[in-house]
Amino acid sequence: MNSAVKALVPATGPLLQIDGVSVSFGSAQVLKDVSFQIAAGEIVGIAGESGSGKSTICRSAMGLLPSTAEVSGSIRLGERSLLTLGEAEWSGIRGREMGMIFQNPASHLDPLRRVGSQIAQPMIRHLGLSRKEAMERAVALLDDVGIREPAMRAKSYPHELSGGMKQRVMIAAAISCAPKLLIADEPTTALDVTVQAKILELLKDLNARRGLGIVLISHDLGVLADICSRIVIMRQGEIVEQGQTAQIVEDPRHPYTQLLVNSQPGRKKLRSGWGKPGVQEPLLQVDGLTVSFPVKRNILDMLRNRTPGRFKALDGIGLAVQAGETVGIVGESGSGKSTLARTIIRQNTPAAGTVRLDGRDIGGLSGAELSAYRRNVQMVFQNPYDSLNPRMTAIETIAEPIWRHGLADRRTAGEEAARLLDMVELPRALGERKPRQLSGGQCQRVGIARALALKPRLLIADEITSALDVTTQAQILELLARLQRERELTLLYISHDLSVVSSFCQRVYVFRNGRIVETGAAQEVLTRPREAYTQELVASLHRLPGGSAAMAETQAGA
Amino acid sequence: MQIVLKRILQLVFVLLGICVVTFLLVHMVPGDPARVIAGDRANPETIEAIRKSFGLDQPLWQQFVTYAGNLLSGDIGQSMRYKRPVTALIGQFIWPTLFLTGYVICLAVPPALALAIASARKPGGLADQIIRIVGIAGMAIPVFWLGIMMSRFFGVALGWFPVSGYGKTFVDHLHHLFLPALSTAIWMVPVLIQSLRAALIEKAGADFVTAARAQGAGEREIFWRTILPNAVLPTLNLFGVIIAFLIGGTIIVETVYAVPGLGSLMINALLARDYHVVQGLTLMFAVTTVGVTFVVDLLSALIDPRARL
Amino acid sequence: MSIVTQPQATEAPARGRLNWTILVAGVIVGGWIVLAVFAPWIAPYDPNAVDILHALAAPSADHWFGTDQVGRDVLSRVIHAARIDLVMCIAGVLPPLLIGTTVGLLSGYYGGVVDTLLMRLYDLTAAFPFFVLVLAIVGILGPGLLNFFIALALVGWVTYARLVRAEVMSIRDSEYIQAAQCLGYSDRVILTRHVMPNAFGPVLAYAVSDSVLVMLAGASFGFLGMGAQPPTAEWGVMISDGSAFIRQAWWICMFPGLATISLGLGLAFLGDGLGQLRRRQVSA
Amino acid sequence: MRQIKSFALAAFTAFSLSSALVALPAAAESVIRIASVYPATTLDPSRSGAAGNIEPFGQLYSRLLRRSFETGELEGGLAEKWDVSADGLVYTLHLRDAQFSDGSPITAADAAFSLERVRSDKESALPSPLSAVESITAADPKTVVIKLKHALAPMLANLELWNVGIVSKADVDKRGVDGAFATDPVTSGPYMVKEWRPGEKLVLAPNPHYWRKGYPKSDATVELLEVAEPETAAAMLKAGEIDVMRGVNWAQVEDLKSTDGIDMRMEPSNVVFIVLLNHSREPFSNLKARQAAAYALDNKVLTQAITNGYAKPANTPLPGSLDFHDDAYPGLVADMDKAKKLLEESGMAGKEVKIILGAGSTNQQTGLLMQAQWQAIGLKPVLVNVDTPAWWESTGKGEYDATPTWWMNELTDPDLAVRWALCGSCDSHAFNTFYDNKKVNELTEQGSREQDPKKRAEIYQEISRIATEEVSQIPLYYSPFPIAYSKRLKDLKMTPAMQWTLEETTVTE
Repeated sequence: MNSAVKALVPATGPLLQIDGVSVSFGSAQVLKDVSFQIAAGEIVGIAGESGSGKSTICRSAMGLLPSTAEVSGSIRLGERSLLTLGEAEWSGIRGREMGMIFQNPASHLDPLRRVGSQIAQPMIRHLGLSRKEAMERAVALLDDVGIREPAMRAKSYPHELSGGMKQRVMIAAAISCAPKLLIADEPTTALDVTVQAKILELLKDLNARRGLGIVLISHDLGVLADICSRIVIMRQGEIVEQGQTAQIVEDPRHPYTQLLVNSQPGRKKLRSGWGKPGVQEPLLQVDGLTVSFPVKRNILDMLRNRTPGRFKALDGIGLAVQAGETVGIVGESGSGKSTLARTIIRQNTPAAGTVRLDGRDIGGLSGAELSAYRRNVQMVFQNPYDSLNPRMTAIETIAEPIWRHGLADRRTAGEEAARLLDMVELPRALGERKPRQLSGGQCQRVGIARALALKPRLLIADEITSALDVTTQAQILELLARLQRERELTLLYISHDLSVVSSFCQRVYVFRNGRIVETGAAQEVLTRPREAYTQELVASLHRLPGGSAAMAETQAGA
Repeated sequence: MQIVLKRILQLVFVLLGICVVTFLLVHMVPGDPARVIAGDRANPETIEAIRKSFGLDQPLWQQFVTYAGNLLSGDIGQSMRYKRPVTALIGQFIWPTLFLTGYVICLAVPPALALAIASARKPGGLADQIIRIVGIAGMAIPVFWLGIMMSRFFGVALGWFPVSGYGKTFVDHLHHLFLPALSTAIWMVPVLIQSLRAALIEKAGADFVTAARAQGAGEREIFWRTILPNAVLPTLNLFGVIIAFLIGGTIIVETVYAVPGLGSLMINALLARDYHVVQGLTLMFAVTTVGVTFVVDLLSALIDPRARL
Repeated sequence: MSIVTQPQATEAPARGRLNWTILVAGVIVGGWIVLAVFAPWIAPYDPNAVDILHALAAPSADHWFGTDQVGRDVLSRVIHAARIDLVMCIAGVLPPLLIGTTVGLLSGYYGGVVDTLLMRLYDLTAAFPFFVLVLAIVGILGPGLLNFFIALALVGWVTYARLVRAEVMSIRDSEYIQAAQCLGYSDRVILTRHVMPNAFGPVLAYAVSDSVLVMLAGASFGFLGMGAQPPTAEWGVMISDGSAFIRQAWWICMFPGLATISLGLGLAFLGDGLGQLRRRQVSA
Repeated sequence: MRQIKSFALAAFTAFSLSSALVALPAAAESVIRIASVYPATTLDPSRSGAAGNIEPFGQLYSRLLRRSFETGELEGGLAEKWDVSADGLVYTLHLRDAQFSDGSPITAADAAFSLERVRSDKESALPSPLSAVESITAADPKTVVIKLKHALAPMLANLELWNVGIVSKADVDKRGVDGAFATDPVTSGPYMVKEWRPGEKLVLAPNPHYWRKGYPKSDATVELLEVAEPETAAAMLKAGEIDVMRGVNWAQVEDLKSTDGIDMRMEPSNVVFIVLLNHSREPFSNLKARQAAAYALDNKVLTQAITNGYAKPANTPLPGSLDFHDDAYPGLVADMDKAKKLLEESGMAGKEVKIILGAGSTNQQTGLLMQAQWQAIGLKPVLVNVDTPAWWESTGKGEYDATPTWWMNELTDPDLAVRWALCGSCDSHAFNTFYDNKKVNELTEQGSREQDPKKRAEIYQEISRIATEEVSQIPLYYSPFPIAYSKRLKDLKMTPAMQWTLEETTVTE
């Protein structure tokens, strides 16, 4: 705590004051002496990576920790001390004076009840409204949080709404009783970037219109910097630094804050690619590629002998990747970017069009030729844990492709696997561990080592960092860039995050609904987007001020 | 609409399969219904004459064609032994079985609910441990052994309950069927508890429960309005399976307690090789199973909007 | 035998309870295995030695559990019966498990016609009253344990197939299977090395709880005269034979019943413990 | 979570409430309830000879002659008197005035029709009693004339059998065979059908038109209940839910004897328990092997063990209560050494013997003892459980080696018994043993035609001796019917021909 921070607190006294709070589960201490406060009408951000305790502190402020948690210190809402409250008193405060929204809106709404009634429920409970009045207000609130046709939507069930709409419903329910404080725990993490921007816009708007104090928790410093007046940085259960947004972002004092700031995607231009751009034959050539999936035929259709149309995941895609290039594919969920990856590794069969490697159509490969193709093209997957067989050790996983492809006997393959561990900067001792004993970043390194075991020429990376913390993400990207140079890889990098793609790749394709919207040099697309959709994507980026010159230019453009 | 059509299609397929399989199975079992009908001292000519009168002398496929033709016209056949329509026999024997099934449900569901709730309140607590062990013990007891022991103890030694039959009035039914219903319920309760307890614990930790709490809902309200409805769904499906199983699976308990229900009818018909009765009963059980599943689907759809199409 | 609930991977069990459960299960099941293996040395009498002059003798120092209707020692028969009943648990579960797992693997991984056919077959078997089906099959093949197992396998594999199929379908789409396909492994390798080991956990837990039901079903069929044939000692048969004499000789029924319950308990605890062990591994 | 607790409490209360529904008094009305393991399956007397049908047939249909319940002698039934021609070939029976349950008169046409159905209908279950008949005619409405192909000593007795009960020709003509006997047949006996719930119970009500005026003595309805388990039946009897338990297990006898209000009786019967041997295949196609098997079974010990001494060890394969039976004949006296020696000589030692066992504890017990004894002399016995239809299938096709079973003769005259159990040229294959001795076959025909009782006695004793020594079947014991009655019934018993004396019975409340 420094005096500068204290001075920021208005004279009327803080809305929420957290003093020396520690939380432990049995012998494990998850929060150590955490203190911060929030004034009425303020937006305070809490940033930190997984395990930093940022969610725990908010949940202790809401009294939502499991009963096994031991909490010490003091949390005060206005004049009231919260930690000593009984169950009934808590119920009177939650939803009435403090509201909370969560990361995954889909799982936080009761699937069995209409959203209107879920919004109305807190008002019936806290404000004593009749059911009818509460429903009327619920419709008004839905309108308020930007849902069109609110009267009709109020009768919908959660599964009938999109992710963004669900989060808006959560917000409507949380602010229904006009609380003074809203705690938002990673409210946009599960959403597409363009939706994320709109939700943040809504929060800002509510803050301005209603004077709603907001605690915004996020792993994304960029998001916080965009809308918070102050930021609290947490690591391993402790606050390492807090201060005004500008100070944290532009002049981080604590080394960890500095690391965090520098790890933000796009902060650092990575040097990737090694080939000479020019007129040579492309390594990978995709032409007019269309991939479609059958829409499930229901019995009514069957009876009427009607075949429903096929859903086109990819619709006439054409792209080319030169040897040594790093090409990025950007798009939101459902854009078809993963379908492309799966088609290249022959898990989807194209309805039309071709994929060619070195000019050869891969569609007809089989036997030895297919094996050779497998050795040339490899892929790293999104989910670090799910992409490794939970029953095999790291070294087994890495060695398996080597001996299965007959490149070495099993013993030699093991030695080679150990060398690959070195290469992805994992201690050899970790080789004996199974995935669940490794961290996410470590798993992803194992995944990379496995993909590289066959010495491929083309490596497809499908959202390989989206499940990782920013600092880990930065490390993995650096590793990838180094490996690309060392092993002369051509990279097809797939991500939803335009800033990562543009900082890491040389060329970018922007995907939407199975089509390519825009393509061009990475910097070009980021700084001067031509298409409306790309412009929207770029506008949705939350970037830290400062950074490279190019970034500054982007900021100005947005 | 979707569900209805799907179930009807399923029913058609299942019925067709059941018809063929039952027909073959029943006719392949050694033993001759004519012998059972005519009695021990009948001579071979008599037996042959009886076989002929039932068409049993025809080739199997021809018998099946006749049988299938009758089925299509809605006739599930006539008991060879009693010379009565199978439907009449089912009409006679179905009531004790239905009553027993309903009774079992009444005996099993309230304690299952109560115990599952008590158990899920504090997973791993003392109550939970005891309920779990007693439950597992309940599942490990062979129903027929329990039946024998209970009828000896409560029926014979203490004389509290009749050891057989069905009785005449409603109260009589309750009284006569108490032991059979109890022996079945003892096995059924733990199965329900296990399922409901797991679902309750799972749903109690669900995100939407946290959300409800964050909106200020009290624990009672959360339990009754949020956790329970969500937890009931998987148990409802299991419940459907059990009901179907009960209606078709009362053979042992009805044998032990001499309840004149469908299980007894089935055993008697099997022992007498009364082909049409066995086939008709099996068909009826199959239709019941599909029907119960259908009702469960409808109920699920009533509770869960996601199950509606 | 589709009535057993699939334990859901939700709760985080307390360690103490798990050890306790597995310990009890181990002691009971292990105890029965020891009794079964060393039955000829442990049992005081020949289980089939008829002594008609001492029929229906009450429990005494000579015959701890009394004698049955033809004078055989009930204790010796209960001990020897453990052999049959334990074999029943294994032989009644293993074939359906093997068949079902294979079919479930193939149908879950490849889908298509086989899969559709399997699901219809499942509908059919599920709609068939279990006892009627097994009774009819045993009736055709003739009574006896072997035929009982055949009938059980014919009926039981479908449940395993369905269970494995569901697991495989969720595993099939996981990224490590995609990775294995991308690495060019053959389907056989993927199925046996990558899919199967990960799909097997729930199957194993189910198999153990299934073995309880199989044992009870075996005893029930013994009770109906269609299981083990005389003079083989089997608990269900003993209960059935003894039930005619229960008024004079409760011990003939009582002890095999208690034996059945204790083995059933042991197996049920084992299934419970295994299920929790798996859940812990998943949640860890 | 208080409300959860109270909910749990409520549930438990409901649970324990329902368990508080303990014994309620049964409604007292005038009903005689008889429990039997044997099911009634048809009401047509010509169509079945199964035990569960024989009992009600006697109550529903009077025959031309009847047997006195007191003396057991033949006396007038629907026929008041009769004449037999000197050559024994023509029987003329004069009917009395009697009515069917629907009030219509019973005529000679009805009688002739009924007998003819039994004799010549293809589906007649037991035509053999009338096999010697050449023609049956109604000479006038009151006179029936039966002509025989040859003289038959037991002819009059055969006219008392349960299956030659008189049914209404008019009704069968009107409703057809299936219709007439489906649910409410027109009856000529003391009772008529009130309700039939197949597989559950047959309810009989007194027939107001019954020709024996004043009978049935009691106006109580009679329920013939089907109860499969003797244990269940015994418990019902003790609880007062039934009045008569047919087929008491030997093991239950002592207990029922010592129960207040229950009269446990051993009714004389024409029953014999035997072991069938299959003469059509090895090992028992061999005479010495059969003898060895017989010598190995000590039926004195076995009878004591299984029936607690309530039955009498058998000395021949025929029921001991039959006329001309020689009680002094020693039969084969058990001797293990002799058995071993005989088996050795037969060359059948070590042969597998398939013993099939029908349901029931007695069969199971007997099977176990047979197995133990035969194992001891060097055979390899294997036990297989089968249900009743499968038992008939196996024995009928000769797919077995040995099986314990029982049978009874309806009459004390030995003719039908020999035809059933020993005659190889009759339909029965000597009760599916495929025993076929020419001498026995010849003697069978001789015995039925012989009118002189003394000569008949010699013939039947010779048949018995031959069959016993050649071990057609292994005789076990002569069993009475063990029946337990509630003491509220007076004058109810079962005759050796398996007929209840219900018309004589009175109920004391």
